[in-house]
Amino acid sequence: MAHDHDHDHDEEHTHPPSDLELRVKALESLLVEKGLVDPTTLDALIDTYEHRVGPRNGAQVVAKAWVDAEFRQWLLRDATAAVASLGFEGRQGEHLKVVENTATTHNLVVCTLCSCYPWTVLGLPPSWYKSAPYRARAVSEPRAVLAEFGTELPVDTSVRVWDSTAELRYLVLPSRPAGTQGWSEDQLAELVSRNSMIGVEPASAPPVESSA
Amino acid sequence: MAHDHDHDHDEEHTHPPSDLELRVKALESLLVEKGLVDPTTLDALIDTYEHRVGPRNGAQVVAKAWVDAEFRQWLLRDATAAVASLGFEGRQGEHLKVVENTATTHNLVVCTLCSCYPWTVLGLPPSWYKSAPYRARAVSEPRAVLAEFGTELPVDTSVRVWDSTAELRYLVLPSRPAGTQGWSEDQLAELVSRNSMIGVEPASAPPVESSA
Amino acid sequence: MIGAHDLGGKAGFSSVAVTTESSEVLFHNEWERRAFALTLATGMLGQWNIDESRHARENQEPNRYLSNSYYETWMVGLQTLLAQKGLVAPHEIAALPKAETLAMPAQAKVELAEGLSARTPAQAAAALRRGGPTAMETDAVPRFSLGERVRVLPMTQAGHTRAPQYTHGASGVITAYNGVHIFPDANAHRTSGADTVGEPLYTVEFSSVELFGAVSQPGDSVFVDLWEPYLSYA
Amino acid sequence: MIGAHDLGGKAGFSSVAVTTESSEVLFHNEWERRAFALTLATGMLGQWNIDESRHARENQEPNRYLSNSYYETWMVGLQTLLAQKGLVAPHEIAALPKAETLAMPAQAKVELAEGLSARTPAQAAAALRRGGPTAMETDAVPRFSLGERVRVLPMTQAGHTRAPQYTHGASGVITAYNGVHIFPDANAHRTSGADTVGEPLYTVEFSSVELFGAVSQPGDSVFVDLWEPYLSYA
Repeated sequence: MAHDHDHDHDEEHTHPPSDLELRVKALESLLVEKGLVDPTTLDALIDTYEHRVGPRNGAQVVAKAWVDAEFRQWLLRDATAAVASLGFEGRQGEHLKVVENTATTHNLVVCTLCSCYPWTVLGLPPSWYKSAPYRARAVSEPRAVLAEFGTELPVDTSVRVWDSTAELRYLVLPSRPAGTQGWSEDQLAELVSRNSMIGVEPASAPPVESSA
Repeated sequence: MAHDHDHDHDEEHTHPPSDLELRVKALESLLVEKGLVDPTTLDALIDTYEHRVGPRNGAQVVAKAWVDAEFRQWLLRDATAAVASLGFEGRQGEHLKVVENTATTHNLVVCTLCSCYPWTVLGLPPSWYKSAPYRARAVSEPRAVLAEFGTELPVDTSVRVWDSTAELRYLVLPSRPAGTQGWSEDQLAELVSRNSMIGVEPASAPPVESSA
Repeated sequence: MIGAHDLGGKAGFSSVAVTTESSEVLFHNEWERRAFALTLATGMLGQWNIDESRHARENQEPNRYLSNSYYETWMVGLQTLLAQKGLVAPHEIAALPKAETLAMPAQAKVELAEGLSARTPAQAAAALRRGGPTAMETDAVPRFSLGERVRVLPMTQAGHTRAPQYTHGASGVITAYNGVHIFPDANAHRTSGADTVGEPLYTVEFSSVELFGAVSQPGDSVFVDLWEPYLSYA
Repeated sequence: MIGAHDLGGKAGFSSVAVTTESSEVLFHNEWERRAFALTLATGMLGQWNIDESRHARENQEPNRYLSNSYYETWMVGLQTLLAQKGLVAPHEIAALPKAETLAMPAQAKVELAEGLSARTPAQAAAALRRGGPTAMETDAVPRFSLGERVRVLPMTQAGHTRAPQYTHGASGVITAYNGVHIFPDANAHRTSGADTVGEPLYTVEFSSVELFGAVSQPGDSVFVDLWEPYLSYA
């Protein structure tokens, strides 16, 4: 009651105090001055993760697994190699594991200790993935967390939560939506949301077509 | 860096925001108005624990145990009854245990989960006893905590930490200081600090007498 | 529940702000005195027990629990209980100056129990003297014996509990049997009219080295009071 | 160390602030972009490893860890490492606008390693593509077998660890052996020149009911990647 508790911990700051901005700028200047950091490298790193590496990579992987049984087997056996064959590899994807949803199991990924996440296929994690509520509750009450995403599982579906405590990085292979027979990989990839590859949602249903 | 982190968590607020003061006053008024609380009772409760019940009670118990072997045995066997015989009983002293320091063991009391403390013999706990650093560290690094109180134990003395997780309340019986032969209970009680009965310090040494 | 209150063995804290008996005050401000007394006085109305009271204080967002000063947390607990037990209506709490958000049950409404009234100073003094013993007279036979090695169940309970997390899964030796005491895990979540549940209460000695590793000195130990449902054979 | 970062199963948190892919931004402010990139770019200088980096973020006072936003904690970690490794002098950190207190070793002094210089964009891209695999080639024989039941040691480590506290003392079944990986508990506290320590890494399946009790549904489970030194035979 004495303190200002309106600081929202689930979302990151949208209005950071200017002293924080100033401090980061000053630190950057200091490191540039020392020759330890090249500002154009910073720009390139930001561009990479803001515009180039993101969940569309993972969606391609998932769509291919849906149409190509051999690739799917490879993915489940050695995800790092299978994913590298599509050109996605490197930092925070050195040791990939793909876990597959089935008729009776649903997978959910979390990092309770920090924010480990498969960057090569999903890019940087969303704020909620890094938040204390998700990290605390995903292991102890995954069904309540799923419900907050609008995902209600049948009682006979068991939930498998994967806590990324080591350098293995987990990607969920969601179930292929019904009514997508004959779709191309590109069409299918459109149905694969980032949230479905973390496991908090299923892949999207195809849009309802108006009958001709 | 963005927030005001100068809030001191080890000590309680010395300058509370006035809204907190106002709120407590308003709550008291509301409860008085409803007939649930009598302000003179509040005054009496404060007076009791600010002026009447405190560590001088425990010091009497300890001093008596130092001079009266039978009382000491009773105290170690059934502290609740032995302490009640001196007139100290009731709230937060319903189930007392006394743990005795010896030549080879040193006892330390903490409540890691809240702030349980033997009120009947020690009154209300000091701020540091209720603080997160003490509660966190007393169990995992008791010797480092003792050193912060200036207490260095011999290596061959083992430390016994008592975590007050139930309604048992622990009082440490410190060792009687050397050089106090023939002292009265009242004289001895002067050497028994509150901290010595929590176990963070030994009982005080007698003042050095100038030789005649 | 394992909340921020479960502090034993947690890392990252600073040194202890040491004070001696003579250099300190019990209350730093008048509001702390009143908060303390209000908590005791309303507790004497008998509308909640000590485990409900503890749970109301502990069940805060962790960052708030760690930021609040001691008596602020008492006030959070008191307001929660007053609302939960229907002694104060949510709108009355909300109307207090600078109201903070409390987890108040929507169904709370004021229906003061028949004859519920403020305790007088004399009644309060008698209540203090009486205290609230938790030992229960039963003919329960304790499952574990003195000297027996037991293991604390590693389970993280959803509700109130008094098994600190640093003991979860650890094994220790029973050094005392303290009789049957009211079981907090049940007592904190009593439904009206339910019988009080008692369970055998033991004191268990753990090797500090087993709990905290090589930073501890061999021979040092930690004693924890634990109820029978927390324990299994080692 | 069990700090405030060890959040699994902790109680008192609110609901998840759900967002979909299209409704969010990765960085809320320009300073978050720069903090992110500064962390990556300085990490590529090779002066610290990922476990040292995690430890520098986690080793904060718990209330600060829980109050900081995500990239604030990254900045705390970065500044700590820059000072610890002597890339920046304490007085230079202190001179930054609105300096906050960091746990900076007093002995930190700037002695830039020979030839240490900023990575170019091309070098950075190559470093990202290379990543930092932690698997090690060894002929170590894993102690536990697939399907074997193991128990996580209940010990609270003083240093960095990746055994989350909710698994302490719990028993589970080995479902995968992932080879030998760099052991974080050793790697976070490397002294210069020490060999990298690897340990067998397993994936262990725990019954959710065993971990969290009756709030969990039978059949649900939690999989955790755990190194051999965390485990014993059940």
